[in-house]
Amino acid sequence: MSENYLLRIQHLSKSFPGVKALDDIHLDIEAGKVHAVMGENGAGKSTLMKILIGMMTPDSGSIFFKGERISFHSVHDAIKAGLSMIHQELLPFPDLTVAENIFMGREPRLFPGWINRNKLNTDAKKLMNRLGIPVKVNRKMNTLSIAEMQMVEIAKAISNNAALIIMDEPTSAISQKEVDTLFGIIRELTANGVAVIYISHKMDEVLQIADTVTVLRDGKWIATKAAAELNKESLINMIVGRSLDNIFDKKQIDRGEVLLSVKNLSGNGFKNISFDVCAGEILGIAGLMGAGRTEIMRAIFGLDKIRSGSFYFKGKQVKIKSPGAAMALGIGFISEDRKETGLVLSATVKNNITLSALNQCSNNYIIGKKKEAKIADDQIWKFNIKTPGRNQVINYLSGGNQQKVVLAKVLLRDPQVIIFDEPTRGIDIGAKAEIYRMMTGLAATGKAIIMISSELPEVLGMSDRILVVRNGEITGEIDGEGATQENIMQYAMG
Amino acid sequence: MIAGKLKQASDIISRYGIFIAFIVLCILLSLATPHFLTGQNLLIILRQVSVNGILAIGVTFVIITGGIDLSLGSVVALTGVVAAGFAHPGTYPLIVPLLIGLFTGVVVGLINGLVITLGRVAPFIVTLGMMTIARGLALVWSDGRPVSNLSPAFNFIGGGDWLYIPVPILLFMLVIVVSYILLNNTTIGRYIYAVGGNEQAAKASGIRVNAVKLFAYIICGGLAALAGIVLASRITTGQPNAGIAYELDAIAAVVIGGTSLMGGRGTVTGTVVGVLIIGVINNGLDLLNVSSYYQQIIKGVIIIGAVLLDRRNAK
Amino acid sequence: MIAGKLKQASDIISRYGIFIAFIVLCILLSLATPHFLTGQNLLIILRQVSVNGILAIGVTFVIITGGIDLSLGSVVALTGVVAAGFAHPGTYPLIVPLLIGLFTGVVVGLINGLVITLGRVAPFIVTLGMMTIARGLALVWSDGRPVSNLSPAFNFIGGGDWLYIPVPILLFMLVIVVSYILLNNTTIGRYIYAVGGNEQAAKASGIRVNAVKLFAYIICGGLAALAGIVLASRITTGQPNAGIAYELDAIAAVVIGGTSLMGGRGTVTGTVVGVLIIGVINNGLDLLNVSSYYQQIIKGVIIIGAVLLDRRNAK
Amino acid sequence: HQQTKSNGEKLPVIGASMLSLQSEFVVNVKDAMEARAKEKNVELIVNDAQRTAEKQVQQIETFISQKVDAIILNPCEVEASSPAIAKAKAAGIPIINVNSETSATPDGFVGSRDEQAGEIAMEQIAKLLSGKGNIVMIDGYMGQAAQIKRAIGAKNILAKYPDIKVLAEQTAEWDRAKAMSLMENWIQSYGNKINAVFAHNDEMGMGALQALEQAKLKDKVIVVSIDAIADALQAVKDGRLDATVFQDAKGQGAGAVDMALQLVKKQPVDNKEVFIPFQLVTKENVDGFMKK
Ligand SMILES: Nc1ncnc2c1ncn2[C@@H]1O[C@H](COP(=O)(O)OP(=O)(O)OP(=O)(O)O)[C@@H](O)[C@H]1O
Ligand SMILES: Nc1ncnc2c1ncn2[C@@H]1O[C@H](COP(=O)(O)OP(=O)(O)OP(=O)(O)O)[C@@H](O)[C@H]1O
Ligand SMILES: [Mg+2]
Ligand SMILES: [Mg+2]
Repeated sequence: MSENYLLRIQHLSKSFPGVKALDDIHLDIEAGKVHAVMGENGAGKSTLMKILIGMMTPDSGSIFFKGERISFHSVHDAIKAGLSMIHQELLPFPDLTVAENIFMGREPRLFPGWINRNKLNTDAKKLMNRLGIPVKVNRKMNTLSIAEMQMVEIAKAISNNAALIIMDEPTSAISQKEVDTLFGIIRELTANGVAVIYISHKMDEVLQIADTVTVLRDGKWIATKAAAELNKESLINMIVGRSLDNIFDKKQIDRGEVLLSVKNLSGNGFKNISFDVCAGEILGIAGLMGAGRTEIMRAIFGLDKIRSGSFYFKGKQVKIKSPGAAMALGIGFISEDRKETGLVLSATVKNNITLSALNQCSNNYIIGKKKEAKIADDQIWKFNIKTPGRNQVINYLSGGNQQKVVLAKVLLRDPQVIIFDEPTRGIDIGAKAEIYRMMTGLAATGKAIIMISSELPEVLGMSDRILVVRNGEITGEIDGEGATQENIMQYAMG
Repeated sequence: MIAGKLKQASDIISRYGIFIAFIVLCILLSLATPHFLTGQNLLIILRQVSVNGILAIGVTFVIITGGIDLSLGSVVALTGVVAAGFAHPGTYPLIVPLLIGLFTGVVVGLINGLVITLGRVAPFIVTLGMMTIARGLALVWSDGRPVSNLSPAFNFIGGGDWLYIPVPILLFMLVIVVSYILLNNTTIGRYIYAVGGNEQAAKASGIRVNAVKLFAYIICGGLAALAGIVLASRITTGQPNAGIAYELDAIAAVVIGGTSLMGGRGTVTGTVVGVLIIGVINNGLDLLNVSSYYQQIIKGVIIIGAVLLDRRNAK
Repeated sequence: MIAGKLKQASDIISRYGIFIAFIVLCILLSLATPHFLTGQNLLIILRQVSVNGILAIGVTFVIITGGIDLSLGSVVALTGVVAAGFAHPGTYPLIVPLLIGLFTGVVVGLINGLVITLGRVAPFIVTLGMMTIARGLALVWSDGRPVSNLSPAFNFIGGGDWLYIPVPILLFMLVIVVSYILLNNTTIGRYIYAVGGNEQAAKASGIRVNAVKLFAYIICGGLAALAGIVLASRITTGQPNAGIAYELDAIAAVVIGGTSLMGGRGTVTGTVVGVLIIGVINNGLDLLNVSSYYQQIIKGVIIIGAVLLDRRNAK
Repeated sequence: HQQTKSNGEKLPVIGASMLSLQSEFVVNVKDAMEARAKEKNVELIVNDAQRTAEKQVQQIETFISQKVDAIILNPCEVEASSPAIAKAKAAGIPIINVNSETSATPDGFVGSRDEQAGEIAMEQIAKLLSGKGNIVMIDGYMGQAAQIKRAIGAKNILAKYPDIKVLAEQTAEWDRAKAMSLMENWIQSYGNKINAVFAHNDEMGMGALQALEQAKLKDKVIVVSIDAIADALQAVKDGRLDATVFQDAKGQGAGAVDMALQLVKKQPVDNKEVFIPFQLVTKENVDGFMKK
């Protein structure tokens, strides 16, 4: 085996009931380099990584690390061998502190078995400072926002000085500011000879940070190229297998009546929020992590109580005390956090899709099974969700496909006002394009769309109007045309 | 994830796993004693399991929502003595003790549900408290003595036959069918699974989580009352100390049947199989006249063994 | 998200919530009867809670990992009769019954742990099975009769004083201190919380989840054995039918103390307060000569009430 | 909280720890004690040990710290309840056993020997079987004093009748429903081989009885049990239950209170060990017992 490769994967295959997740994959990783792995949702990226880190065992194939053949039986072995991984799904210990989360399994000790608390906390502080992550290390994990948790997970993966760090969509939950921080960290790591496997659906990021790019499709190896020879178009071409001319196919739709307006809304994490959104309009909402955008939308959807303020739907004042009330009015909410508020992971694809629209296939008491199945299949087809069937337990779908199920579920009710909170989080470029097309389509049919996003290109590309939120207050409103990254960031950072 | 994979694979096996365990058990017993596989004995087993069966199906609803009910046994006693108190010959028509008994159980379930949802107290502790409360009430109501001398009509519920089939069995069947439909073909049933699977998501889907939970606890209380009435009628007396530890057998049956105590997953059919397994063990060990001491050991081993065969309970 | 926020807030209140409940309870009792707040009575309460206390702390470990142990009561009986069997005067030195008793408990805990981790069977069902198995073993070992005529040395453990303090209390104190250190200052302690908080994440952090769970169940079994020995010594005999339903009081104490049955959260101090609350209720109601039927009702109400005051148990 | 007589002198306080106030017989004893305490004008504190010796020991400790004048103990266990007696004696408080014995000797005893109940019941069965036949035995909760002693009593008699064969012996934990199921199962495996049933208490006896009646076998099988609870007496009167064994709850309860008072008042107690014998109840003499 040639030594200049830190890691070699050969003829690796893995299948699940109904799916061949990996099919004769090979991959070579060099020390000190960033190797991006890309591919559509369900291509097999995470599965490949879980095999590397010892969470899954392959059906066949071989892995060589530092020249020796390895087969990890547990993550424990993998970590000892010098691998570490940022998982696509957050894996926090909710009731433990940030510091404890970071060093879980590798606590500094006074003597064997005895934790050195002071060192634990000071080390954690040092690390967070070095990485420039502004999160107090003695906070309980369950008080952090998703974005904050994500940064902690990054710090955790860095903290055990691994020779190879796998990053499975580390930026899907964070905004540009943190992305820059992360890239700083990656450059520092590679400079010290650490190899990084970087998984992302964001072209610009990949082109910016990667040395090599490997593309998978439906579990098969498609190509490996030097990032230098690639540009956005060719990259998209490799991934999707065809060219996507204009991802944001934004159409000009003239604004209709005001559908929803909010007056001086104050609540947990935000205060005196006022804005309108009209039929046919896409209202972008930008801001840094923890700005409180999600909280605002949760309140509008009746998930959280408000302290003061009032809602108007189609001009007349309404009370929104529960999600049920919001949905009855015709408001739909696509949550940023599919695991916590989006999906029932233990249930099937079908049951998730129809959960909030059972009235469409029942007399409100008895469910019409055939009708329900048809509705589910239609949605699966319409949103082209990769699943063995409508009765697959959703837990086993790839991250991106889970996100698609959330969309299918919410849109099934045909809401008038649709709130998209980070709608394309973890979604592949092809699906993204579909979702954008869907949004414009919805707008064209006179729906009002509110889109929270931490991806500035997306905000700029899709919005007719942009509100910028900074710690719980609207600090600026920009018209779609006039908007630039710069003026958005100005309002966002102040 | 690896767990996930195994789980999925096993989900397929498991759809049959516990049935297999049950069949194996029956075959072994038929080989061990000629008295097991007789029509009469099977009928007797069914009659013996009907009380635990009704309880187990009731608590299945609660467990799917992610809760638990430890007050079952005491509620059996309470509703038994209360109903019996109105069932003396020549006092009230049969319907009165039945309605009052069921009502008592429903009220207990309602209280459990309210404290759990509005009070936001762990179901385990609420129903544990209710366990001693209901027991106390049963003792107060009956002054610590059995309530006996009950009308023939009342005793018919637990002791009588209808078309050659014992009434308890018919009631058990009825409960099975209704519950099956409730959980599989109705919206409320779907909501029960959703609430147990992910409360947050259920809420965000516009489901009235508290109402759903209340419903589950009320069903559970009502069925516990039915079981209490059947038992009192079967032993022709309301016993304030009846049903001690019945909740454990009921919950065991549910878990053996593959319902996850984490909530979100579970089936009526599974519970029924669980109930039958426990019933067959008790019956078989008596038929074989295994000494009481060893009976307990064997029973425990078989229960664990049966579940080992069934991967649904993998955590 | 916001739920998280609320949780944080309540975590702060709750750190005191259950203590407040406890203080209130004590004040009420002192006003109700002059016999409550006497040094002698407080000592009696401590001695009375020591058995349940040791059990409760043991099961705290298991519950934090997200498990449960229903076999406690039976293990108390089993280890009691086994130890007693080696504690007849003039047979073996004191150390022998102690070690054999503890060893028995550890083995039971080990078996529970192995079936739960390797067999991947729900803890509820495994320990429920073990509950009847251990009870059966206790009956077999003792041939269904109390094992009496024990050496004075053995009876000292449960009945004797050391520096004017009853030995059971001293043992309880020791268990508290050691467990507190284990859970708060050692890595294994952290891992116990981690496994209960998020098993997937624990695996992903390279923690040997199964080993951690095994450890918890072994501790629990060992402490159950200690409790069994103390009890047998206190009543100067090994009772095969001792400890019935003790697990419920122990688990109740843990939950009252704010440990979540979902795992990942809980403290030794909380459990101790829970144990004291239950002990004080039992003692107080006896002092007030409340009729035993009403005692059960009141006890249930107080337990639920105490937890209502404590928001940690909010689900 | 102690009441006082008009002349200001304190009423004597008696603490009683009862085996289980969920058992009808024990409740009857308790009622008798309360009635007598009322007429003798003493304060009676009744605790329920719920069949756990540890609880019982705790309750005695509590009585001691309450400084009651006398203690009545209705023991859960022969050995396990004994420490309670030692503690009371150490505290100089007179303690009396009611209903059953402990290994430690109390200051007084009013009750009966459970072995005798087993003996009487089994004698009756032997008589009705005229010394020959197959029987099954339904035991109380395994390991509890009453279960052990009643079994011993029964076996003492069986030793005298080699022709009486015990087909099976199981516990039904004092529970009527459990006994009923057990009997149903036995009918399956032994059918009409069974000639007689001995149950450790009437609850279980009634359960067996009902199972036999449902199987239309009662006329072929003899059922005898112990305690003479209301149901059982009625059943004997109706000729369904062949016999039960009466023990005198009233006599025991009242007697215990009397003896306790004598000890409190330091009056001489002529007989510190009052044995109130069990009596066989059959169709012939049942009416006499139904009044009691
Ligand atoms: N535990 C599992 N059980 C069954 N099928 C699984 C499991 N894990 C993944 N799969 C399937 O394997 C395929 C690959 O999944 P994987 O998560 O690796 O895709 P991915 O490339 O990471 O997609 P995404 O970009 O959306 O994260 C998908 O079809 C998924 O449904
Ligand atoms: N579970 C939680 N518990 C307590 N505070 C929280 C929680 N989730 C979020 N917060 C706080 O609320 C504020 C807003 O959270 P969040 O990061 O979701 O806002 P956001 O604008 O939606 O950011 P994002 O870009 O992630 O959507 C932040 O200060 C965060 O720390
Ligand atoms: Mg992935
Ligand atoms: Mg957000």
